[in-house]
Amino acid sequence: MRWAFLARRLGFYLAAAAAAIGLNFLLPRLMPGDPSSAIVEELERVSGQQVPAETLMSIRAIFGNPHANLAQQFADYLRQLSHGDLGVSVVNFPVPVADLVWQALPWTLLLVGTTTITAFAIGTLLGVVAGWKAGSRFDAILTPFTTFLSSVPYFWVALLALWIFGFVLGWTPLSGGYDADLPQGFSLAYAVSVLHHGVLPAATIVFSAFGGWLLGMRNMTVTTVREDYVLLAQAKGLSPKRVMFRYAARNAMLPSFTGFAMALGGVVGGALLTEIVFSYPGIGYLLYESLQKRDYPMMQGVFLLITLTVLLANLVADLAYVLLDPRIRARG
Amino acid sequence: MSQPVLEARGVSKHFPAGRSTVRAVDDATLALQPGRIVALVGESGSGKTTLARLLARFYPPTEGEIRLRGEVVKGKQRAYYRDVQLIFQDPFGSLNPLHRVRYNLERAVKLHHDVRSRAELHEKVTELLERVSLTPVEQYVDKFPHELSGGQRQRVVIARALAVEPKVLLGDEPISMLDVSIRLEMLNLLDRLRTEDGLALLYITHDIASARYLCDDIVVMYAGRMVEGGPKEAVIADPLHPYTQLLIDSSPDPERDRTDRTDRLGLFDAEDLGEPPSLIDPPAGCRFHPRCPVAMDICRTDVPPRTELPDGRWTHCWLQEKK
Amino acid sequence: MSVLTVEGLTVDYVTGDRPVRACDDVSFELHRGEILGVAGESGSGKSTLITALTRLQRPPAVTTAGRIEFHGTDLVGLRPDELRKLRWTSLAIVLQSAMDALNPVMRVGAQFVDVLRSHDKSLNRKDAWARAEELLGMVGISADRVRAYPHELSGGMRQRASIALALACGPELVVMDEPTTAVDVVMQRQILAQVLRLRRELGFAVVFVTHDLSLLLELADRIAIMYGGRIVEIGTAESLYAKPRHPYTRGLRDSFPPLRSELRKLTGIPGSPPDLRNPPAGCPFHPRCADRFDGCDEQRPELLTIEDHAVACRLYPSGEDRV
Amino acid sequence: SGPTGGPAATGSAGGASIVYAKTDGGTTFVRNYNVLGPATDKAPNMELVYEPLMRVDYGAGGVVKPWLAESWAFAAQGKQLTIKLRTDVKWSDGQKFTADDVVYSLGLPIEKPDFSIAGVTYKSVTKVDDSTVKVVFPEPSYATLNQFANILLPMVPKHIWASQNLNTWTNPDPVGTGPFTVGEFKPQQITLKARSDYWGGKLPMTTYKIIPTSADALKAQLLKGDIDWASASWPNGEKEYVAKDPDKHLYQLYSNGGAMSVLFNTAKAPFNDVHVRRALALTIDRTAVVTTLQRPGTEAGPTGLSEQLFGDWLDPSYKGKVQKVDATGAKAELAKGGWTIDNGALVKDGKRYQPSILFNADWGWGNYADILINTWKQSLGLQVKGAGQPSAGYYDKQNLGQFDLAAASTGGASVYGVYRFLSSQFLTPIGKSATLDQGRWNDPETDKIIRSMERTDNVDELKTLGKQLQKIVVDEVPFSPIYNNFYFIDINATRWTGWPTPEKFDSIPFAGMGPDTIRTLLSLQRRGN
Amino acid sequence: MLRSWKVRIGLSILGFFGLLAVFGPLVGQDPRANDISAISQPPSAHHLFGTTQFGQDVLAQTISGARGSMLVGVLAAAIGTLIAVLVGVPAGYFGGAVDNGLNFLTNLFLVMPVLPLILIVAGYVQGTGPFVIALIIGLFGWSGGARTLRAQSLSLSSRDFVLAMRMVGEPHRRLIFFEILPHLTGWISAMFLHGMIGGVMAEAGLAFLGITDSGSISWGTMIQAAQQQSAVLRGLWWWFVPPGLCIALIGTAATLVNFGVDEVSNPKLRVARRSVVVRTRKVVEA
Ligand SMILES: Nc1ncnc2c1ncn2[C@@H]1O[C@H](COP(=O)(O)OP(=O)(O)OP(=O)(O)O)[C@@H](O)[C@H]1O
Ligand SMILES: Nc1ncnc2c1ncn2[C@@H]1O[C@H](COP(=O)(O)OP(=O)(O)OP(=O)(O)O)[C@@H](O)[C@H]1O
Ligand SMILES: [Mg+2]
Ligand SMILES: [Mg+2]
Ligand code: NI
Repeated sequence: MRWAFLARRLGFYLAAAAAAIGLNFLLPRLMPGDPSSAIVEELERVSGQQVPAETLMSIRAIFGNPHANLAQQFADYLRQLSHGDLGVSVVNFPVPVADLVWQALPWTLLLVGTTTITAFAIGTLLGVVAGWKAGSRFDAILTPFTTFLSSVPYFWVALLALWIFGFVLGWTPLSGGYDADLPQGFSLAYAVSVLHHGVLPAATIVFSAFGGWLLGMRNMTVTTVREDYVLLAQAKGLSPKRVMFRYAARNAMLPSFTGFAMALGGVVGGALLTEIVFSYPGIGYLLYESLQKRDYPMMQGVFLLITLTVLLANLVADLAYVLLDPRIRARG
Repeated sequence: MSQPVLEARGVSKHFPAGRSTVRAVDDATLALQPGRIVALVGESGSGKTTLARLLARFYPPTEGEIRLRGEVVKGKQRAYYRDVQLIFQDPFGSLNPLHRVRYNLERAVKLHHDVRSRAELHEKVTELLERVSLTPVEQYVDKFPHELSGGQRQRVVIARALAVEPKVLLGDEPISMLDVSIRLEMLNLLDRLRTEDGLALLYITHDIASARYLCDDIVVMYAGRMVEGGPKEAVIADPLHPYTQLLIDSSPDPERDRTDRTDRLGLFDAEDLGEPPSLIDPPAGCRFHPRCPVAMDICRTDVPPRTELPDGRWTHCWLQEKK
Repeated sequence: MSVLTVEGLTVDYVTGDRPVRACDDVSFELHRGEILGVAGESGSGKSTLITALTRLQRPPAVTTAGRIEFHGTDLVGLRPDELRKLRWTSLAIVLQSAMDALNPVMRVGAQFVDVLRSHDKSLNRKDAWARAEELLGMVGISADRVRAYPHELSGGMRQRASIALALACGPELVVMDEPTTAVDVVMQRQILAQVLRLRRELGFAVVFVTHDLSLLLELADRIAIMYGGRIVEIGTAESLYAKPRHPYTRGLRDSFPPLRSELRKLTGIPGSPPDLRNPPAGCPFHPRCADRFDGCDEQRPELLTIEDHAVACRLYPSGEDRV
Repeated sequence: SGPTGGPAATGSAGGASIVYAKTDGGTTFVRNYNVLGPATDKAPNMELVYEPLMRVDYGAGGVVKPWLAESWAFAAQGKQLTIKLRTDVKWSDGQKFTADDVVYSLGLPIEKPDFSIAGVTYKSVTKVDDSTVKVVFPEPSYATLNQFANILLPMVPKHIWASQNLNTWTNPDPVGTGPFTVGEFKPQQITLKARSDYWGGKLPMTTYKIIPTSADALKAQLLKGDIDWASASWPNGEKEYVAKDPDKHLYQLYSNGGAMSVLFNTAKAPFNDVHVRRALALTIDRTAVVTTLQRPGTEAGPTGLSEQLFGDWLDPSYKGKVQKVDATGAKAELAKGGWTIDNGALVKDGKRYQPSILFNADWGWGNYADILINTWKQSLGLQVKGAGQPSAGYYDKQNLGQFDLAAASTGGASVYGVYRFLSSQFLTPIGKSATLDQGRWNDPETDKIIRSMERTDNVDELKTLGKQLQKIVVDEVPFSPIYNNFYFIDINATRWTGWPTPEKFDSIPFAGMGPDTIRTLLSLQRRGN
Repeated sequence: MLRSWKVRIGLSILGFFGLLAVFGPLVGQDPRANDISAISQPPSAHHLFGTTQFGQDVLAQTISGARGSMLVGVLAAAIGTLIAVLVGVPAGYFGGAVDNGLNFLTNLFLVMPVLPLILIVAGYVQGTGPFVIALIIGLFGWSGGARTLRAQSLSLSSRDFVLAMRMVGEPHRRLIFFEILPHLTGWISAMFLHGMIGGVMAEAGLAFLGITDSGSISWGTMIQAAQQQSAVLRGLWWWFVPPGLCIALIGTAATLVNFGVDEVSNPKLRVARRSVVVRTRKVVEA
């Protein structure tokens, strides 16, 4: 049964991936304009000269003609993809999109990955305590405060933080991922520098993200605490800590866990605004740049990557959920 | 005996469950006659609700047929529901908490009678509430379900079913959610409907004592199959099938000798009565054979046929067949 | 010798404008190894009594008065850590639905090990698991199920596992809140048989709560009848059945149709149980009572002892049978 | 920045290094030195590696001066150009720079149209001898000589490029004639190494570092002295930066020869009527705009030609003149054209027009548009609607002529360059994309003058023609300039001195100006050395 | 419901901003009027919230921004909720093939990364006004709601009272609209509020990225304009603090309402009042 469940989910993810690839293929083709015209316009603007029609035709030879047969285009696109070829960036011609993506990916994974986990850990822990002591002073102060916190627009917090810590106090750098001067590699100075640059973006992400986890976890805990098995655990005379974590928190966490997996899936594309505010050289910034410069192949590449990681994370979440919640295995 | 209004002939219902199937009901045959009450008893999961829902056409039978007044039913459910209504177990669940008593009854009246004027509608509603003894009517008609007690709610449910003027009422454990003290009133109401309106009634329960109180005939189900049936007194006093015996012996009976708190229940060891089988892969032959102390070889392989006794009783048991 | 003495226990739910008094001046005594049945309809305060008794109540429930003396210590005044030492080793509980009472994501055995090891620090893991298997064996569950998750067991098995769990630390008193409501009659019979045997072997006392009086009549040594948050009658099972004093007890007894003796028309108790948010003045039963007389709606009857029996009804003004 | 000290700190310890911060290139650099390819984002400061044949001297009114070319001469009425090359130039791999390289480089855009990114107008290039090439044009091309000064049309070494597949080659280790070669390339820092054998002379620095930063971070970095040089506008820079250390903190504005203007869509009513155009031009509050820009005194004159660059070329009667808001004059103009304003709309012959103004939202121009809108409303009662678009949409709409008024940048290297777009040779109907003449100006007189300018390289004649054009622009108002545009230079001269000043400059110290950048670097000195 | 302090506070804040959005621009100053003599002024008696770099009154802009932001928020929420209802309810009610199709669609949108997708689409649809932005936000924001509604209507449609009314002869249409939908109003209104916060936040985010039409004033465009003029680093806090705070307030208010409603409708979430806890303790200690 549990395998049937997983097989069904796997089927869905495959279908979703197919849909994502299809969407990815269609989106730029359904929208007005094509990469080649975008290049030509940009060139004309830069040079102030009219670019001859042959130029457009030859550029189309590189980036594909939007008026060509769709089926043929799709076949070409799939062939490319199957080789891991995401195409060539328009604004960085002839640099392959994949190269640019690989260059940006570690930064995002590092920053958003760690912060997502940290925020989840902090939020969940505090949420359990708040839910366990629902109605206490701790809960009465923390919960409304967190509600407010999770409603503040993220980039606004980031801007304020940048101003206070980066500009007024000068504690943290204002942009970038590391001190440019240091040789990139596994040196201590380099690691320190990466940390130093990452701390503010990371802190702001954690700051604005843990509230959501906290609130969710608190409510789940409040609900779970009313369950009979928690009552029974208390009746068994177990220590309050044990009841709180083994019985209440363990069960209350299950729904949060799905959210966590989703959030992990969103890691790759999720920190768009952070990366922009802090000029952090990650995937989000890449997407933003490609949008601004109408670099369609790059947009497609980044979006595909983001979608596929989300799908993958969801699949992993399903797998893990099956392991974590024995009931799923039976329910099928 | 008169012709049955509603009949199930050899119906089966198998639910798909992943790659396997749940054989919830197999080869069930049942007939409801006007003015008579049949009780369907059996333990939890034996397929009672499934059979009732088959009769209410919530889903089509996998095998067999349902006949209404002798004709195989097909086509519109709506027409069918003019004759057959089902009463659910949970009186709270079967009333929309957002609608007043009046709304429930008026909708039913409007849908089945060409009633236009307010006054006529009110008259009909009043009449219905009076039939289920919810009087004075004014006190109840504008209440929400949560303002009523369980028994009152179940009366509203019955009144709504009656608005359709059905010929058959299927009651799926209609009293099991009610407080003990008011169950009898409900049984008495059902009994009155049977005698006054000549309704055919199916009374599903796992409480044999109440079945005996209300019904004329008893049918016992076990693990999706019918094991025994017949006039109630005969069945209870002298059960033919070992399962029926077990069921009756297990039922609480204050009159039973209190000193007799022994470890044995007739043929069975009171501390190890076993469990009903899974319906996904039910035992071959008689489904009761794994628990049956008198099981024979044939019980393990062949489904026992129906053995009829002259007093109207019948059973599916090789023991009786052999006799 | 009495294990438990409850005196004047009063529990309020502090919600809305007016507290709901769900347990009102409840007093009783429980002897070593005795089974005390508590019967009452839904909402009569049975679960409230149990949670108050075991000091498991949560806000908004407040114990406003009374003493719960367990071997001479008053549980009401105990600090949480002192209480924790008593829990399970002396005082264990079985909840109504084992599905909800067992942690769904822990193996059944682990839930035994958990409690065993937290009360006996010297017990090693392996022995604890072995003990869990032994305990499950006591209720007829084979040792290989010890590693199963709750949902992998049938309802009856879960309920029996719950009972085994309650016995893990050899308590003197086991409180059971409707432990058989969710299972059907055959399994119920099996569970009762096991409880009786285990009580015989281990000698613990039981408070057994249910709404099924007929069940208690077979099981309990003494029975307390609750109505509207009060004990209206308490006495040995035999005398309660043979000679119920309180009109409510009588009505309740007559709400169970007989399984074997001759059928006659039964009426149950007309009306519905009181709404504790808005309780009737005087005797809570008076609005439904056929025998009420002047003053029943004003004066609250005391629980008075008559022979082997205590009853709270003004029909028995000084502990004398008037009728 | 970090605890380990900024790049400049370590840089100066290691030797003579200059740090340039790039604010418009995102957060990372891509190692792409395929300089002729159609990419719009390439590795930064490529002009320090690859050089063009000529340069534009902005200090002298935008005339074209030699660079890799030593001299040139037009023949055949400007349809033929003979270019003589310097003979002392070597590629950074030691090979000699020859006419073959020039023929290859100039020929590439003709052979490979997808590599024709600089908008060349010649038809063929041939080698005359090792240091001479001949270029042939289809039209007289005196005026478009500056295409050889375009940094998008630099000289590349044929011996390396000819064997590459240019559609996949990113040229990671470029070989050029310029003063630098690529030392270390990291996504967040590029180190260029100075050549010792540069034909133009010895550079005072050994390395040139480029780091990416954001406009806001830049300010902090400049104040801290982490970087030496950047090109970014700093509103209120005088107070926030220069005033803190006037000696070392330099914030310089060099006119780029253009202006931000209101462009009228002259192919469309009501802006096909000169009176309407004049009325609106008379009621632009230029002072309010430059005040909020924090760039006081940069209001544009009516010609759109900056006095800093075109002082000699300007008609004296327009010198120093800035149009103040003149509501009365504007109303009179409207009356002259038979227009009235009713309920916020322009009305004539029963037709109502409610114009909107297109602007680029990415430039944050909405608030400036609001200023114009407010003034028109207050002075004329005309209700103009704001129509902001992000860059892409803005250019689309502008090119297609789908606008009434547009806030657009006008400009060019010379008077011809500034006004060229008014020529009807670029005219397209509304709905068809126009590269230059987005306002759809169509005037035979203008065409005649522009054509004459294209057929001469006589400076006096050009000046006369230029003045005629100025008059047309002022009287007919195809567009109305608001404020002048600049190259913004931010310098922290703690380590390097000798920077040009807007008052006295031979080259603009703007990284990205090609030979000007090189000239600037050549003229710097280490402070204290 | 109004007995919950969370609902009361939340509703009053929402009501306040709602009124501000509807009537504010009618009574306040012109948010675009620029006063060159008062540029980047801190709050004063004349300009209560100070002025922007462009000499515009921040208070007037904040008021008018309320309209811009709430318009997008409400519209996006309405669109999102509508789609969620149209997809979720039939999927849950009819089941079978209808459900398979709709559920696949829902799951697909659920796992699609929404912000990047919105960005891309909004990037394509250039120069978008508030309506288009709201449409896009709504179009990509319905899936979570649809999933909830599907699950709810699935369980509702097999609830006995629906079956009972079907037996009485009610047609599907009436079953959906009179039996099932009324039970979903709580979910739907929560969804709507949630969507509204989402819409306001998404609009602000998009404005911050420069995707929206900067010609219209919203809190997002205010922050963007401030950011573009480096207001943060120049210490012009009065310019960007009010819009950010307003967004946070609206968000908090909507969350409070949702929590309050949750607590009222789900007794398991109801936490005993502190007074009760204290009283319980007293009795225990007495
Ligand atoms: N829709 C369904 N899909 C799959 N299995 C079902 C379905 N409905 C019922 N079953 C299964 O069919 C069997 C019979 O169920 P049914 O509800 O008819 O029993 P019952 O006799 O009414 O039991 P109870 O006394 O508990 O009401 C059970 O094993 C049940 O799990
Ligand atoms: N948390 C609560 N808040 C307010 N009133 C409550 C609460 N819990 C129970 N009550 C009230 O207390 C009374 C007694 O409830 P209790 O659960 O003890 O009844 P019970 O006899 O166990 O009923 P059942 O047979 O249904 O389990 C009921 O009237 C109920 O309404
Ligand atoms: Mg059933
Ligand atoms: Mg209870
Ligand atoms: Ni399975």
